[in-house]
Amino acid sequence: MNLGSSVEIITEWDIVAARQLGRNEAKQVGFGTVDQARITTAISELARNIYLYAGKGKIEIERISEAGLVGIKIIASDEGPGIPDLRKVMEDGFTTSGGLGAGMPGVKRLMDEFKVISEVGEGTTIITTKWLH
Amino acid sequence: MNLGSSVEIITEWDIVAARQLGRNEAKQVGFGTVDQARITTAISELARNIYLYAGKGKIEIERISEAGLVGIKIIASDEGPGIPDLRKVMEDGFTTSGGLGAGMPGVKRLMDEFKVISEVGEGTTIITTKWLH
Amino acid sequence: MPQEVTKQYKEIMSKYLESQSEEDLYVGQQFSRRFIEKDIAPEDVISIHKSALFELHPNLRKQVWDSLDFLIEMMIHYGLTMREHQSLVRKQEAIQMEMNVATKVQDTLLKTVEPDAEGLDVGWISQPAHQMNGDYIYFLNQENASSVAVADVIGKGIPAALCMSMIKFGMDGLQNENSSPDNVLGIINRIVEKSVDDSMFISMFYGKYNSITSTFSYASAGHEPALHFSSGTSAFTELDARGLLLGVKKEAIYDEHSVVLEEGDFVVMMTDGVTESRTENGFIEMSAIKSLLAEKKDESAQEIADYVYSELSRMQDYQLSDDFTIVIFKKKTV
Amino acid sequence: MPQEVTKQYKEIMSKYLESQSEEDLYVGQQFSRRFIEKDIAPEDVISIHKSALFELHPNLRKQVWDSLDFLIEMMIHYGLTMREHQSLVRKQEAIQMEMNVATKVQDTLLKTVEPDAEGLDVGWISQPAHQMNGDYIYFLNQENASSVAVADVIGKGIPAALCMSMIKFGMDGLQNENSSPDNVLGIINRIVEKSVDDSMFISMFYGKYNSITSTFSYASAGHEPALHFSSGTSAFTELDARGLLLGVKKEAIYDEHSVVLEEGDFVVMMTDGVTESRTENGFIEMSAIKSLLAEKKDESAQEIADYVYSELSRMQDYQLSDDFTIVIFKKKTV
Ligand SMILES: [Mn+2]
Ligand SMILES: [Mn+2]
Ligand SMILES: [Mn+2]
Ligand SMILES: [Mn+2]
Repeated sequence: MNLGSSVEIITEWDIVAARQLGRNEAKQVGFGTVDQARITTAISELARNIYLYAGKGKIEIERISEAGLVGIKIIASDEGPGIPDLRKVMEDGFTTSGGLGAGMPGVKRLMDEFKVISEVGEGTTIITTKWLH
Repeated sequence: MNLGSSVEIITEWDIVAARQLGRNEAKQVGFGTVDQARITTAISELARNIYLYAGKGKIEIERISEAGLVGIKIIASDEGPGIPDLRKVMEDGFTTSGGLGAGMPGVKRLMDEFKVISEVGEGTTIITTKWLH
Repeated sequence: MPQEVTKQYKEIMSKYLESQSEEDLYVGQQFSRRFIEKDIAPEDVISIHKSALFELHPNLRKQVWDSLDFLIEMMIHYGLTMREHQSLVRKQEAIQMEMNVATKVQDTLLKTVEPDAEGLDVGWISQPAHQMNGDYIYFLNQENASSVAVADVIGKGIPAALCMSMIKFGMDGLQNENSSPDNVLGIINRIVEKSVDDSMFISMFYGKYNSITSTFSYASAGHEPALHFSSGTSAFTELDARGLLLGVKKEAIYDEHSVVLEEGDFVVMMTDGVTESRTENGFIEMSAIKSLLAEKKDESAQEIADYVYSELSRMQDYQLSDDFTIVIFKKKTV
Repeated sequence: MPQEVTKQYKEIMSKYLESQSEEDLYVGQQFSRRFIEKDIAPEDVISIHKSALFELHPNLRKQVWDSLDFLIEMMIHYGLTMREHQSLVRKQEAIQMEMNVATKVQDTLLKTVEPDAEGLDVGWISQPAHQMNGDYIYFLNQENASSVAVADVIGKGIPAALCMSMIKFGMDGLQNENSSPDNVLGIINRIVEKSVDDSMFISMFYGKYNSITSTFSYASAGHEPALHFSSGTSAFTELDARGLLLGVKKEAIYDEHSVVLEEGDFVVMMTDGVTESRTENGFIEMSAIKSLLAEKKDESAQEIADYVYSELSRMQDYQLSDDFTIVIFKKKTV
């Protein structure tokens, strides 16, 4: 099963569109109000990073199911400058320093699974999943 | 000017009485709802420490004014075991370890001024003040 | 609380109450980040919320206002946690700065000079898993002989730094002495044994290249075996020698062995951070490491070392689980 | 969120909405601490609050529920801050454990043996302002001579520990050599100068007591002067000697002076943590320190040291602003 759709992120308005899509999908999957807000916030952070640091990119949202569990998967991708030091970006406290990858530990905390693939000069893809418990 | 009154702390009920007294006084002084809650919480922590670790003691609450400022002063005193290592008790993170002096950094944060005098075997006195800004 | 904040909060919430639009939530959430930056506690947020709601809808039932007062009370300890957090963040920043200074001092204090021996090409890399490195390389340069000690010291941070300084100052004292590997390990072992308690162990490999005889002699204190690549057979041989970890026993004896290097031969000394590289699917096989080395057999010692590091680090998703050190002694082809 | 939590929250809040009593707020606040212990985020609290209020008063106006949804959104970043806090607390605990190990290792590795010279009574105390001590005492024991180096090393933590190890291993090498104070400082200065960069300074006082001649000879590398108490005149004399801080200049020269100790005389060597003790009202006067020393002139060297520490520490409200070290050499009365 693989339902979902995507939003191109170019303007700040697109962040709101991605949030709206994410919240709707999360509600469809059956997440409660607080988890809807968490998923939406994660999307918001990812979309803002694209908007602020890569210029443009895409947020894809999929409803997923696996081994009897349902959940939501977010794929954020851009062809921006990439992240030179992934080890650093995932550290706590880096959040405050702004710049590319800001708030990544936050997104990781809001969701259940988190994976980032990045190549300098090529772009970044972040895949993050939350399961309905 | 020096208005105030005091509550003996022997049972858990007395903690509530001290809180009530503190909240009333704080309201009289002119503190807003949130600061009333903060002052009350500080009193609550101090009274609980007396109740839990010293057995009995006293909370005195005074309205104070100085150099055109008004505020509230709380004096918590007991003749309990005293605090062997004051340096440690005032450190953050010690909060979680429970025991005598637990939550002291919290009380300090809720109020503006904080002073502790303690002698092992003699007891402890804590004087803490909050000014209306 | 500044009036301005309540006013803005009221405006944003008022819009949301009219439309329930995602846009208002986005604006509100961005606004809430500024609250955090300005140290506005969660109980203050509830209070601002209450004021704003009251200005917008003064006629809501009394329970609404009372319930918000109750909520303020519930939030006080959350506010304390947040303020404790800010103090911890500052502490952490101070520690970070201290660590940066420490790393710099350690680099200066424990620095060692790469040998420049006739006919020998030396390459090395040493990467910490976290900020401070617990692996240590010390080069000893004497006439016609280039030696290296590769050590993995116990723990990290200060204990590790102290162990390294012990090795460094011990080795410094050897400049004009007999530097045969078994003798060196014996001397360092006695210094370590004397200075540290029983819980502290250091593994060390000591290799010495004699540029007149082209002989590589070595001894090991419980360290990873080195690898000898023979350019003639294109095969690897393990170079291991019996010997206890440093600091265990005062009178420990270290075996010494040696091998003659032919042109294009190289010896790879490593710490267990290399041989025990781990991926999600388990340890990386020794054969894989040998393949990487062999691929670059015709490059310089430094290029071989750099290549092995970059490949193994990639295979581990850039997350080293242990400090990673390689030293390569390669006999130049003339 | 467990149903049970919402149920209890509802009950407590329901009571509060009926009576607005302080008792209910107290119970509620105690309950909120358990929330924090159970990692319940502030946005969860708002959600619990909303459910409880809905169950109690389902007919409140729509704006109430919408405004609480808005509030949940406002709290998400507070929740993140709180979770980041928990991770920092764990980090901090790990660092604390590491520091405890480090302190232990440092103590073992840098330990020094108190001299036991004929006719000499030695007392000392060294207290760190924070966990790791940046002051260092090293005793050197030779036949008929007891020496001590009192050093204040730059910084703290790892840089300090490394500086100390430099001093220690440097001094260890002096066991059988000429230990005259000017010579010792000259040797240590060269080691330090070679090993550290220009930004690192160490101050050191070196004192040597010859038990045959009862002579105390000394040299100083930019360190606090020592005090000589004469039992004959009951007066103090400063013992100072010209010399640069260690590590500044390779060929620094250190002056050496000496004084003969009479029975009951004592020499007090200190770091600036003693002489620059600060209270709310400014520095503690040197005369006050001399008075404290004089008060205990007839006690053992250790008792004098302990007394000065306990008094100065009390005057500073138990908050040392710098590491505090005193070493006393007292000529025994026979
Ligand atoms: Mn290690
Ligand atoms: Mn290792
Ligand atoms: Mn110092
Ligand atoms: Mn000092």
